[in-house]
Amino acid sequence: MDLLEYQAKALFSEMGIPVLPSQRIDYPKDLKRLKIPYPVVLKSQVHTGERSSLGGIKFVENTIDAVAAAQTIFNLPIKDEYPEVLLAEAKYNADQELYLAVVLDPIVRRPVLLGSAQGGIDTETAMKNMQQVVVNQEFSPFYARRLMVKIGLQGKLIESVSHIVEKMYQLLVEKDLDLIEINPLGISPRGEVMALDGKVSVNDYALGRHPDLVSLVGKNISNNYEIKQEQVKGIDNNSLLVTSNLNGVSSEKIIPNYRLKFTELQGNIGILCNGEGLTMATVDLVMQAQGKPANFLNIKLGDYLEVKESLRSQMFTALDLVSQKENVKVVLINVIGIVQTSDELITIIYEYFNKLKSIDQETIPFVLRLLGGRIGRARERLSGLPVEVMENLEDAVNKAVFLSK
Amino acid sequence: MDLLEYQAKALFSEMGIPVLPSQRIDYPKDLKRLKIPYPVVLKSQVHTGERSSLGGIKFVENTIDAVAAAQTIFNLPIKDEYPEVLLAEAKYNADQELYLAVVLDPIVRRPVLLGSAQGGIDTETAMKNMQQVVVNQEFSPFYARRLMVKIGLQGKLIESVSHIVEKMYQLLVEKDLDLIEINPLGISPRGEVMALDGKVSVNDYALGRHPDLVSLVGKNISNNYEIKQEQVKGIDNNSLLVTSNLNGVSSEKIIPNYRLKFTELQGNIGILCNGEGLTMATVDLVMQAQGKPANFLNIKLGDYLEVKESLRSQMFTALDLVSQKENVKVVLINVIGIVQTSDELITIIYEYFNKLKSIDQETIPFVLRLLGGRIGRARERLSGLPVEVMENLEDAVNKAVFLSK
Amino acid sequence: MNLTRDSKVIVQGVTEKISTQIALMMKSCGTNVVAGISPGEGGKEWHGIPVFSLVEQAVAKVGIIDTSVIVMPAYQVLDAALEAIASGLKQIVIVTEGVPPLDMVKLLRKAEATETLIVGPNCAGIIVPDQLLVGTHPTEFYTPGPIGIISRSNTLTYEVAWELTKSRLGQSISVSLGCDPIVGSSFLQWLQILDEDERTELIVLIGEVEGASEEIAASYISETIDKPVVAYISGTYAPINQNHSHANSLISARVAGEKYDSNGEIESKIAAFEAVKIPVAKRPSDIPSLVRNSLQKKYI
Amino acid sequence: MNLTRDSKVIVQGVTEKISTQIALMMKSCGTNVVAGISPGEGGKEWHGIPVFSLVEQAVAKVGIIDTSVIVMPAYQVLDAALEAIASGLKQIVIVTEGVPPLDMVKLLRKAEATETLIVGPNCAGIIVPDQLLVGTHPTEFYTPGPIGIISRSNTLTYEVAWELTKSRLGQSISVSLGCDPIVGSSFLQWLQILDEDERTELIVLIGEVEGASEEIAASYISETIDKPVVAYISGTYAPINQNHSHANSLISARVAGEKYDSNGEIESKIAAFEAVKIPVAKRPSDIPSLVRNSLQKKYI
Repeated sequence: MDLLEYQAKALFSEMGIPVLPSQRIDYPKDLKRLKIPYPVVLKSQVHTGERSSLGGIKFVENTIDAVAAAQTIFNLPIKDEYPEVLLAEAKYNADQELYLAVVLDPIVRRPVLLGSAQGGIDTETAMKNMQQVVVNQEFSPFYARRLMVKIGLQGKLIESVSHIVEKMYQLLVEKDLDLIEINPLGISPRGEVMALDGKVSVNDYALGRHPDLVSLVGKNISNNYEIKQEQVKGIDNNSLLVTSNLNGVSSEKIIPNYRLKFTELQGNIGILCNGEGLTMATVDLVMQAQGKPANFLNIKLGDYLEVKESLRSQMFTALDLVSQKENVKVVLINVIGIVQTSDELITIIYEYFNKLKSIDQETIPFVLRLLGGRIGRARERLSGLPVEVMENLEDAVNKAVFLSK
Repeated sequence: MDLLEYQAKALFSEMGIPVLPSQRIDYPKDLKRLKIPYPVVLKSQVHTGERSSLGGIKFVENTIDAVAAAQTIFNLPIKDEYPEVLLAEAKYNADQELYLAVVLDPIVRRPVLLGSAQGGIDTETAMKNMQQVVVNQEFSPFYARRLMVKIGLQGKLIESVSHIVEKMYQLLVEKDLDLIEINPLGISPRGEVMALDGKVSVNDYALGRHPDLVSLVGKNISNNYEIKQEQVKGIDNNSLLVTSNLNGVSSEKIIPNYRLKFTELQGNIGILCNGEGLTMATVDLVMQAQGKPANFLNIKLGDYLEVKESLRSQMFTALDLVSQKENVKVVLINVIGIVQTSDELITIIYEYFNKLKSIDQETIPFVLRLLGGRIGRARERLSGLPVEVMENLEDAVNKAVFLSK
Repeated sequence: MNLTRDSKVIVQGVTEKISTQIALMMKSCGTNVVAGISPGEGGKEWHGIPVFSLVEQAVAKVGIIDTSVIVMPAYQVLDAALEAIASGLKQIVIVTEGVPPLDMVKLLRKAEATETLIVGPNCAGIIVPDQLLVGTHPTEFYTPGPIGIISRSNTLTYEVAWELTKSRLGQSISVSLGCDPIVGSSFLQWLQILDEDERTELIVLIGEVEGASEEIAASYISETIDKPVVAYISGTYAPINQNHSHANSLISARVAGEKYDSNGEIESKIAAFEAVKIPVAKRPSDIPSLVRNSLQKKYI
Repeated sequence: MNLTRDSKVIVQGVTEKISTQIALMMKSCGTNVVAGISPGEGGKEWHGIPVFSLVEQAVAKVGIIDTSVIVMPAYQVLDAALEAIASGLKQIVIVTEGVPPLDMVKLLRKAEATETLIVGPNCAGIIVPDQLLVGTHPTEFYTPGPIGIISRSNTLTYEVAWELTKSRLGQSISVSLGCDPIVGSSFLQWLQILDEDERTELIVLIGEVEGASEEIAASYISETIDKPVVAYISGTYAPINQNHSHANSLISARVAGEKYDSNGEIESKIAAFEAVKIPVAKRPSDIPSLVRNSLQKKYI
C-alpha cells in the first residue's frame, strides 16, 4: 500500500530524517491559518509521482494566491485521482538534488540501496545515473557509504547523506516497507540535507504487525472503499475492500482478510480462479478464444483446508465482484485441486443462486470448470441452475466465450 | 549500572512485560493517597537482592499499618544503603514462581538465557535447578522455547513464558543491558504470568546511545555522587562521579568521561596506575611488601595520544581521589608505556603540588614509578618536591611501603 | 538434496487440523513423516505421528532430519525456519502464504550461509510421484515419468501436470517455487537440480509475466542446461497494466540486462526464450506435443 | 594468520591525529601499512600513507589486505569491523576502548562465520618484535626471541616484556587480548596459535583475577599445549570484593566447571594452574627465572 507524501513525511520525521515545516490542508480556507511563512509550495496529495508536470504543484507568495491555487489543485484530477488533502510546505533552496531509495529486489532477494547524484523531477536523468548497492548481509552503515562513493559524493556529504540512507533503511526494516524513496533530497549551499519529496510503500502482508501504519493509512482505506463500493452492486457489507492501485487502466482490490485479488477490465466475461498463475492462464485462453474479460479475480481456496466458516462469505464476496456488474454477461469459474473443499464450493454456488433469486436479482449463466473435485456430484447438485459444469479447461473457456456473444 | 526495582519495572511495562499495579512512595505520607487497594506490599528500593530476609519488604492491610511500615523501611539500611524510595505494589497470588534471566556471558561471548522452575526468595534452589540456553546466533523465539522445555514447562505455559523471555531479550538488545532478571515470575492458577520482582543492569559503555536510560537513572547518579562526595575532600566539582557499586567492602566509582576506576580500602597508601592489570599487580606488590593500600585507581592515560586538554583535569581528579583522604600517608604512582605523554604527566604532577601549596593544603610524599618515559627529565623537573622518581617497580613499591610506616 | 523415499520429514505447525491433514496427506503418498512440531503439544500424536514441542527433540529421537514442511501462521514462519536450520535441517518447504518479505530476507541470509534449500513461501512444495511429497501437491494429477516441472504457480502446475499425465508423460519431480514476492529458491537453482537429476529427461518451466526471473532463466538455460526445456508463461495475452515505481522498474531493467527491453516485458519474455531456441507453449494443452517434439529431437 | 613483515595492514580511523600517530608508529616498526581509511577523507594522505573513504577502495588499489587496526570512536567500531570483514580482511585489531558488549556479540557472530580473527577491543594488539606491530605496543620494551606472551592486560604486558628483555629473553609474539568485558579472541585461540608458531619456545600467560578464562586456559594447556607455559595472574593478593548477581555467579561457576570452587576464585585460579603443573609467578620479576627453569627442563 502506497502512502501519500504527507504520511511518508510523518514517518521520515519520526525517524529523524529532516523534512521542511509543513501543514496539511483539508480545505482551501485552511490556508488562512497557515503557520508557515510565504513563499509556500502547495502539493496535491495523490499517489502518482508525475503530479508536478500535471499541475499538481504550485508555488504561492500570499494567502489570496494560495487559496486560489488550492481550489485549482483540489479540482484537478491527477491520473483520475482527486486529492483529498494538500500539503503546504516551506520553500527550500537546494544547491543540488539527489535521488535516494531503498527497495526490496525480488531477484537478489535483498534490499537494494539506490542513489543518483541527479535527482529531482527529471527522472530520466536520475535513472541513467543510478547506482546501486545490494545489502547482502545484515545492514551496517558502510553499505550506505559505499553508495555515497559510487554516486560521487565527497567530504562531509558522504557522512551526512549516508546517515539519511541509514535512517531510510532502518525505517524499511522497522515498518516492513517494500519501498522508501526520497526524490529529491535537497542539499543546501551549506551542505545541509532535506527530504523534499518522499514515497513509501508498505508491505500488505506485514500490516498486521504495524497497527500504527494501519491507523496512519486508515483514512485512505475507508475512503477508497467507499469510492469503489458504488461501482459494485450487492457487495456483502461486512467485507472490507481495499483499493491498492487507483491509477491507470486497471484497479486492483485487495481484501486483506480473505486474500482476494480483483482486477476490472472492459469486457463481458467475469473470471474467477484459484491461483495467480491459473487466473492469468485462464484470462489468456479467453483472449485467445476472442472473448473479452470483464474482470478477473484470484481467490485462495487453499490447497489445504481453509477455515470453513470464512469460505462461504469469502466466496459470496468473490461471486458478487465477478458477476454483479451490468457489463458482465457470463461468469467463468476455474478451480482446480481442491478435492476436500469442492463439495463445499458447489453448495456455496447453489446457495448464491438461491440468494439472488430471493432478492429478485436477475441471474446470468455460469460456467464452472472443476478439476480434482467430484464433478458428477456438482452436475447433480447444480442441475436446474444456469450453471454449466465441465472438466476440460478449453471446453469451458469456449463455452463461456460462446455465451458472452 | 544497576537500576532499582521500580525503574526496571518501568522498562518491563514499556516492553509489554506484565507488572502489577504499583506506586512510587517518596515519603510515608504518600501512602495516604494510595490508589492500589489493600493488601499491599511495600518494598525498599535498594540495589541488593537480599532485602526480603533483611526486613526490606512488608505486607500491609491498611493505611495506618502502611505508614508505620514505610517509616520503618525508610530507616532501615540494607547492606549500608538507605532507600530513597519505596514501591507500593498490589499483592499477587502465584501458584508457581519461576526464575528467568538473560545475561551476557563473557566466556561464550553471547547472551545466555537462564531459567529455573524454582524461582523466588530461595535463590539456592533456583540456582541448583538452573537451566541455560546460549543464544549463539541472532535471537529467534525458538531459543526461548528451548529454555521452557529444559525447565520442564508444558502446554500453553511454553508459549506464554517464552513470550516473556522474548521480550526480556528484546529489552536487553534495545537498551544494551548486561543483565535482565525476573525473579520471581509469578504464574497464577489460571496460567497468567506476572513479573513480581526484577533486576536490570545497564551497560555503562552504551549509555551514550540511550539518553532515555540516562534520564531514568539520572537521580541515582546525582544522589550517589553527593553521598560519596562528602568522603573525598577537594574533589574537582566539575567532575561527575558515578558510584556503581554501593554495597560491601569496596565501593567503585566510575567517571564516565574520563574512564577512571577507583576503589577505596582501609590502608594508608594511595595507588594510581595506568591499566587494570598493572593496577592489580601493583596492589599485589604492595600487599606482598606488607604495605596497606588506602585505595587504588586505574586511569586510562592512553597507549596512544589522549586529547590533551582532558588529561590535566582528569589527572587532577585522580590525584585528589588517591591522595586527599586523612588516612593516606603516601601515594604510589606507577605508569608505563606513555612515552609521548610522560612529559605532560610530569608537568601535571608539578602543577598539582603547586595548587596544593597555593591553597595551603598539606602535602604527603609521592613515589613516581615511570617506565618508558624520560626519567631524567622527571627527576629534574620534580626536584624540590616530595616526589621520589624511580624506574624499578619493586624499588618503588618498597619505598612507598617504607614511607607509609 | 535428499528427495527419496528415505528422506526424513517433519511438519511444523500450530493449528492441529491443517498440520495434521498435510502430514497425513504426505504420509499417504509414501513420505517418511517422522514427527510433527507444535510448541506446547509435545507428547501428543497426530494419528500415529509423534508430536514434539521442539525440532531438536525430534532430532534427538529420530536422528538427522532432512526436510521440514512449515505450515505455521505467517508471522511465525521465520522463527520456525530458523529453528529447523539450527537443528541441522537442510531442506525447508514453506506452505504458508503471506510471510513478510523482510522476514524472508533474514531467513535467506541465514539459509545461504548454512546452505539450506528453501522452497516457498506460499508454495505447493515438491512432489516425486509415488515416492515423496513435501508440500501440498494433489497426488491424483501426477504419475511417475521423465518430465521435471519447475513452476512459480501452484494450481497452474497441477493443470500442466494433468495435461502431461493425460498424454502419458509422467513426471520425475515437480516443484512449485511459491507465489509470494520473495521466495526461497529460484528457477536457476531448480534448473540445476533437475539437470543433475537422473530421472529427469526434460524440464517444463512454468513462468509468469510479472518480474524478470524468466528472462534470467532463459539465458541460464542456454548457457548451462543440457536437457531440453519447454516453457509456458501465463499472462502473456492478459491485458494487465503493471504500475512500477521508478526504483522497481529500474531493478527489473537491471536484472533483465541490456539484452531485453524492460518496457515491453511480455514480449521480452517470449523473445528471451525464443532467442535461445526454447519452445514456448501458447496454452497448457500445447505442452505435451512440444515435450514430445523436444524428446524426439533429443533422441535423434 | 599472517603475522609477517609482508602482511598488508590498514588503519581505520576518523580522528586524523590519533589514527595517523598509530599508523606511523606501526610503519616505523616495519609494518607494511598500505592505507588509512577515513570516510570523507578519501584522496588525502597521512604522511605518505594514502587515505581512502572505503576499505573496498583500498582493496581495489593494493589487493587483498590482511589486517585492519581499528581506532574509530567506540560506537562506530562494529560498522568499521563489518566493513573490513565484507572486504575480505581476516584479522582485525580493535584498539578503541568502550565498545558496547552487544556490538561485540554481533561482530563475533559474523567473525566466527567468516573465520575472522578479532583482537580487542581495548587492546594493544599484536607485536612481533622487529617485524610487525598491529596495535599500540611500545616497541622499546621488546626484543626478538623465543618467548610468546598472551595477556589480558595492556600496560602489564609491557612490564612483563620489559622484565624478559632485561633478562635477555626476547619475544616471538606478544598479544594483548583486550581489557573490555567481551573481547574477540581468547587465551585458547592464542595458545593454539603460539603452540603452532615456529619461533615460540615458551608461552607466558598473563591473567587477571576477574572472570574464569584462566581456569579454562589451564585445563586447555594441560590437554593440548605441548610447549611449556609460565603463568602470572595479577590481583591475587589484592583485597577485592566482587559483587556478582546470581546470574553472573552462575555463569562463572558453570564455566569454571565442577573442579573449582567459584566462591574462592582467587585461590581456584592458582590451584587450576598448579594442578596441571604450570608454574605461577608471584610477581613480574619472578617470570624470567621461571621461564629459564622451564626452558632448561624442556631441553634436558
